Amino acid sequence: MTLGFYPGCSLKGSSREYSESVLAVSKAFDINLEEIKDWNCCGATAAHNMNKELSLALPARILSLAEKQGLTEIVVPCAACYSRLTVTKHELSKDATLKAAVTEANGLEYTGSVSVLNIVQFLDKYITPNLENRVVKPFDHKVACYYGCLLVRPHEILKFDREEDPQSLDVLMLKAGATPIDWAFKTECCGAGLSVSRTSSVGRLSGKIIGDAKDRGAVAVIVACPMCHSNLDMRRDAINSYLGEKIDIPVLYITQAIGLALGLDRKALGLQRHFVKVTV
Amino acid sequence: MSSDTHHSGIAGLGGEVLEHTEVKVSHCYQCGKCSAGCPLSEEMDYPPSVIMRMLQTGNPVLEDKVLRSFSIWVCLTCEMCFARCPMSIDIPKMMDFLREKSINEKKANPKAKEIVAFHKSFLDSIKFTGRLYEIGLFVDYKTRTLKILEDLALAPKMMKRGKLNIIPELIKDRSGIAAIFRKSNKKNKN
Amino acid sequence: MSKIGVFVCHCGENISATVDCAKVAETAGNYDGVAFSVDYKYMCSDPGQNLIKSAIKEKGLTGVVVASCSPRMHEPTFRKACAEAGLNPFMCEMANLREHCSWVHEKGEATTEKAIDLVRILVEKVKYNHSLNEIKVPVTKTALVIGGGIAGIQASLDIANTGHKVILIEKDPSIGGHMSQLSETFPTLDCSQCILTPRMVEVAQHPNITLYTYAELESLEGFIGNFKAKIRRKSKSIDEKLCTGCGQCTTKCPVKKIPSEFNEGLGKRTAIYVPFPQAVPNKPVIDRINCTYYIKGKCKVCEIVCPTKAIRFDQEDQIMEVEVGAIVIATGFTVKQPDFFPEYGYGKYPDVITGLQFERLASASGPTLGEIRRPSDDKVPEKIVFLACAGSRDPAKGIPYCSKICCMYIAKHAMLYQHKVHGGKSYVFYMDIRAGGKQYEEFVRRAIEDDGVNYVRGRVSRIYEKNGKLIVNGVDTLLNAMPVEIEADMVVLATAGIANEGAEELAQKLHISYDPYKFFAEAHPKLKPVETNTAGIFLAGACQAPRDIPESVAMASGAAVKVAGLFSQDELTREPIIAVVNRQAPPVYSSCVGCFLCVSACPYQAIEKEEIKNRNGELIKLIAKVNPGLCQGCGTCVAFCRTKSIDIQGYTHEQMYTEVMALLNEY
Amino acid sequence: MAEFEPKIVAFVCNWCTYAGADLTGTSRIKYASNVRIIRFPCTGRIDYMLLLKAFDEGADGIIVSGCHPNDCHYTSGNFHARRRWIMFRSLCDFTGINTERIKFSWVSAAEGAKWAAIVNATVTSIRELGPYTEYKKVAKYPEKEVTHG
Repeated sequence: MTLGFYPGCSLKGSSREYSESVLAVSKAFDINLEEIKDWNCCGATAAHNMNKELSLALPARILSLAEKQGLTEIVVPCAACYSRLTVTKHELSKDATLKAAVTEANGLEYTGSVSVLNIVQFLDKYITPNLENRVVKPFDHKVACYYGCLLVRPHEILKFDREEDPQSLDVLMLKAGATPIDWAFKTECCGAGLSVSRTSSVGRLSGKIIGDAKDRGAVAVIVACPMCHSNLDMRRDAINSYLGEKIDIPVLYITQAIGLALGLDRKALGLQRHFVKVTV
Repeated sequence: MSSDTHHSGIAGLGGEVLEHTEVKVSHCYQCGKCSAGCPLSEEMDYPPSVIMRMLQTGNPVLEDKVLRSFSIWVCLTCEMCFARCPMSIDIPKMMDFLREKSINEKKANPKAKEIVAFHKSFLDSIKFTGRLYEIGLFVDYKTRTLKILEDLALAPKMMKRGKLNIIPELIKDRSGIAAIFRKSNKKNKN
Repeated sequence: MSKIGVFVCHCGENISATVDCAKVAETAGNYDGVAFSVDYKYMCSDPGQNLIKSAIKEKGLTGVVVASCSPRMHEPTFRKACAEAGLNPFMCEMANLREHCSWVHEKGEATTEKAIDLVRILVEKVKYNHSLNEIKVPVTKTALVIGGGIAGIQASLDIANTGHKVILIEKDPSIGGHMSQLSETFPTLDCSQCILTPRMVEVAQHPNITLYTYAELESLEGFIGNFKAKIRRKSKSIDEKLCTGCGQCTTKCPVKKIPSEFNEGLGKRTAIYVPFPQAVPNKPVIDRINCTYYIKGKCKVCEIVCPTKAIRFDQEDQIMEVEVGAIVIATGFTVKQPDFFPEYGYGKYPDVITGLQFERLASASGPTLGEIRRPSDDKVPEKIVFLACAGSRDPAKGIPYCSKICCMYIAKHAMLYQHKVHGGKSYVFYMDIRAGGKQYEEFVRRAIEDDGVNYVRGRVSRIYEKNGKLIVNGVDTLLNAMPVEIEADMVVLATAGIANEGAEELAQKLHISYDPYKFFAEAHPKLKPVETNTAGIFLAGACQAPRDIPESVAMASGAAVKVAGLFSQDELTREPIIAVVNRQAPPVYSSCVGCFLCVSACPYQAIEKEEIKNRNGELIKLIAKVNPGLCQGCGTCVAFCRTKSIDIQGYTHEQMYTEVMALLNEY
Repeated sequence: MAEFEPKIVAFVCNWCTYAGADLTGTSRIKYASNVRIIRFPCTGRIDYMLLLKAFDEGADGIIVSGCHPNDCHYTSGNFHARRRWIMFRSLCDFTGINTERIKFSWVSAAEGAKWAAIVNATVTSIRELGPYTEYKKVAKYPEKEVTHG
């Protein structure tokens, strides 16, 4: 089976292990992820902070390219890209003038027919039904599933899981053999786009997340967003200096954790690329 | 004969907010739940509910302060305020609008220099390559902010782990991307 | 030739601000058959009515059109004025220039044009009006009161004390309602049960009151003075005559872990149970859903221990029919379960409780015997947080209205906590303090000033548990929205007061209106607060909107007076807006062909068959005949009739076609 | 102002929609003034020949509105009206009467805002359709028609 695939910039650079693990898990289930040809950046936070039309035109181009390529369903593992693509679909569906302006700027036809799957939706639809039979090495650890912002909010547009105390990642991890803990920072913000420009804020926000996960006995944090991952993993020094202690709980992408449960090779899952050593 | 005359224009910045984002500032009844849930409100000069109140007054002096505030730049668009607002006010959407206006009117808060610089570097990176070129972004950002030393240790670590591309990923249709930027920027400046 | 009078009202400036009233009167004055036309500041005032009366007498008017407010407001007023001047009241019609015109359109020609059209329609209609006589119907002088909370109790006692019979039905095993659950009451802090239980006993002992607990309304038909109600008496599984209420069964019942409804889940009860010790009647019922016998087919411990052999496992629900002349609805309200507030963690954290649960904790008859102890570990909370508006004033959660009672009970809760837990700290997060009421504001000030309750203006964003504490994240909006984080031991949510589950169905059974939140609608927001749109059915208490005890009691007494007023008459007059089958001279006698489609259309079984006989007494045909006592005047039969033989007085074919034509001829 | 101002007749029941329109007034919600309300005891009373009569007399649009299902003051009049409307609509479609010109809805006594919205929406849609001159072609009545009963 073949599905469309939009990796986004992070998955080609600083979060390539996410891409590697998504592809590895898909391959294990005989799913071919076909990359959208000549895709561009979705514009991320910067675009919608600075220029509304640009923030819609860039994602619209991606969706148009997917349409052109004949893809009906695209997998978007990055939560931020997923959010931008879904918001764009929503905005363009309710405003014809905007849609016209965006199509004009892009010079590409846009119908909005492509459906956008986030990582959990993708796993739920294509992997979960057979997951339990395929688990060879149950991920037998206490994990804190961290959803962040963009996977679940705004609910009015994304209509995915629930805004408070979401459960979809927890359910997946349960099936992979883990024990998801009940904790308090599932959907609190990690600091997101301020990673570079205000590292101290990220240290504080991500620190609260890592701190709570540790206090409640988690041995790993499970994420589904490259931005969350880079803040929780790469910014660990800032986190530890905020908390005043050294916490070495690793942060794993959901696909890495599932990959481990499936018995896939650690290197194929990109675990060696983390800043915080993955010991689980 | 007149039809519904209920949605008569609201003057000032509140009116512009309504026009561009469908957010009606008068909907806010100042409960403060947005500020209570905002992860960054303690770093803001005016927490979200205070921004709403300033816009409600319609006072040009306060409106100017909003556009010059640090708050609008430190807002992460994490959507927590919108998710919990009892009046379903889309504050993040409003913040996007305020930021855009603040930039266009050259009122961006000096404290937000790094944040604005990062956004600009980010967009520039996409503008020229179609995708984010992280090293390029870093270099560009560092030049803009002269914060050469910060995060310098990060790059080699990333490099070691294969997390940085030395050569940018270039997409083919770069002129198409440039056109998108050109067209949406033109409209912006008007 | 008709001589019609047109009276255009300015309603102060309510109409004249947007409608040119003089022009309306002038235009109407030129219509055929209009003998008199005038505009006046206040038509409903005494001088205004006199204007109408003298015109009727002096000009010999045969019909009157009053162009003013909605007929739902003043039709009776003007019809009465006409009658006093000797004109049949049903020769008076009203054009609605206020609600349907001046209030909803801008000032301008188009609005005046519309006003003129509305007047013209009715001028033409009134030409086809006929003098009608009111219909007399008998009154059954027994009232049905639905709901045995404080409002129902008060209404029942007040009606019964006027000497009339009352049937009181209550869906729970005991009367008492929410008030019986409360600890102490604001603003006097007197004990709720101490003031309520004597009333409950009085109800049970009153010779004019028949009490049926565990009973609900099944269906209702009829009309004012003549209702027929079917009541479902749910099976209690005991013989009430034999049961002495000794309590052997409830002590011995092996199923002991059912969350007690009375204690809001904070205490437990048995499967055969009396909801609370002061219950009236103080006799148990078996909860069949939880009883081992009904689940597994064996147990019967209660039957074995019962000294009077009163247990009846095979008892069935009974449907009982009663005839009543008036109904008081006092079904009360319920509190929103705050599980729709996931950010506050109700249902997840045992120490996040509702206001009603706090009442049970503070009540001397409650699970902790009045000591404030938190549900999770029985510890006395050292820090407690109260959240106002948990659900109320929250359109995003579907409840935009203010529940009205919470500000006061929160102040009371915080005060009770401070009285009971010395050295404890209490916080109230609020948006506004709504303490309108006698001694209410003073009460809240006392909580703040004398008892040291900390009021923080701001709404809480979320609550989560950490190391056995509930972390409450709020802000102080009076301090530039400064973050306030409190590590509390217990949190009390002032959940919204909402309509009962099933309120909609009940309203439909009773044919009364309800608002978007399923609270029952009063007939007029100011002048008819206890009446409904259905004559003979009245409202008391929180089924109409969230209400506190004094208001519920006042409303109940008001409803009782309305019932007593109704029962002071032996006969009622009803508007003759009813259907009639035409009758003609022989040999046809009626154009009705006797298809009786109208019989199937009539929701009131008001259409009978009548034999038409010739002079020799031989049957010519069967035709329809309307029973004027049963017909309610909906007119459904009229639209059904193929031969246009049935018509409805006041809305005849002639009148309705004339209205359409009069409107469009000049529109 | 060259804009076409349609003539709209509203046939409403006394208990829900008439009262709802009263509430629109009490709430001072403004709406287009092109509508004239004719009051019936119940939508069950509305003989649909009246609708044809209205078109015949020059109405451009019609609103029929009563209580929500189950809320009828007389138990079931609105159900009869609805059922009759279904029949009537197919008859209209068959004879060529444009059913877009008839708006059938439920407005309760509590829905003042809804009433205003329905009137405005109807005015807008009828305005787009233009004057209903077509009707005269559909229904070639004799000059003088029996009007009553």
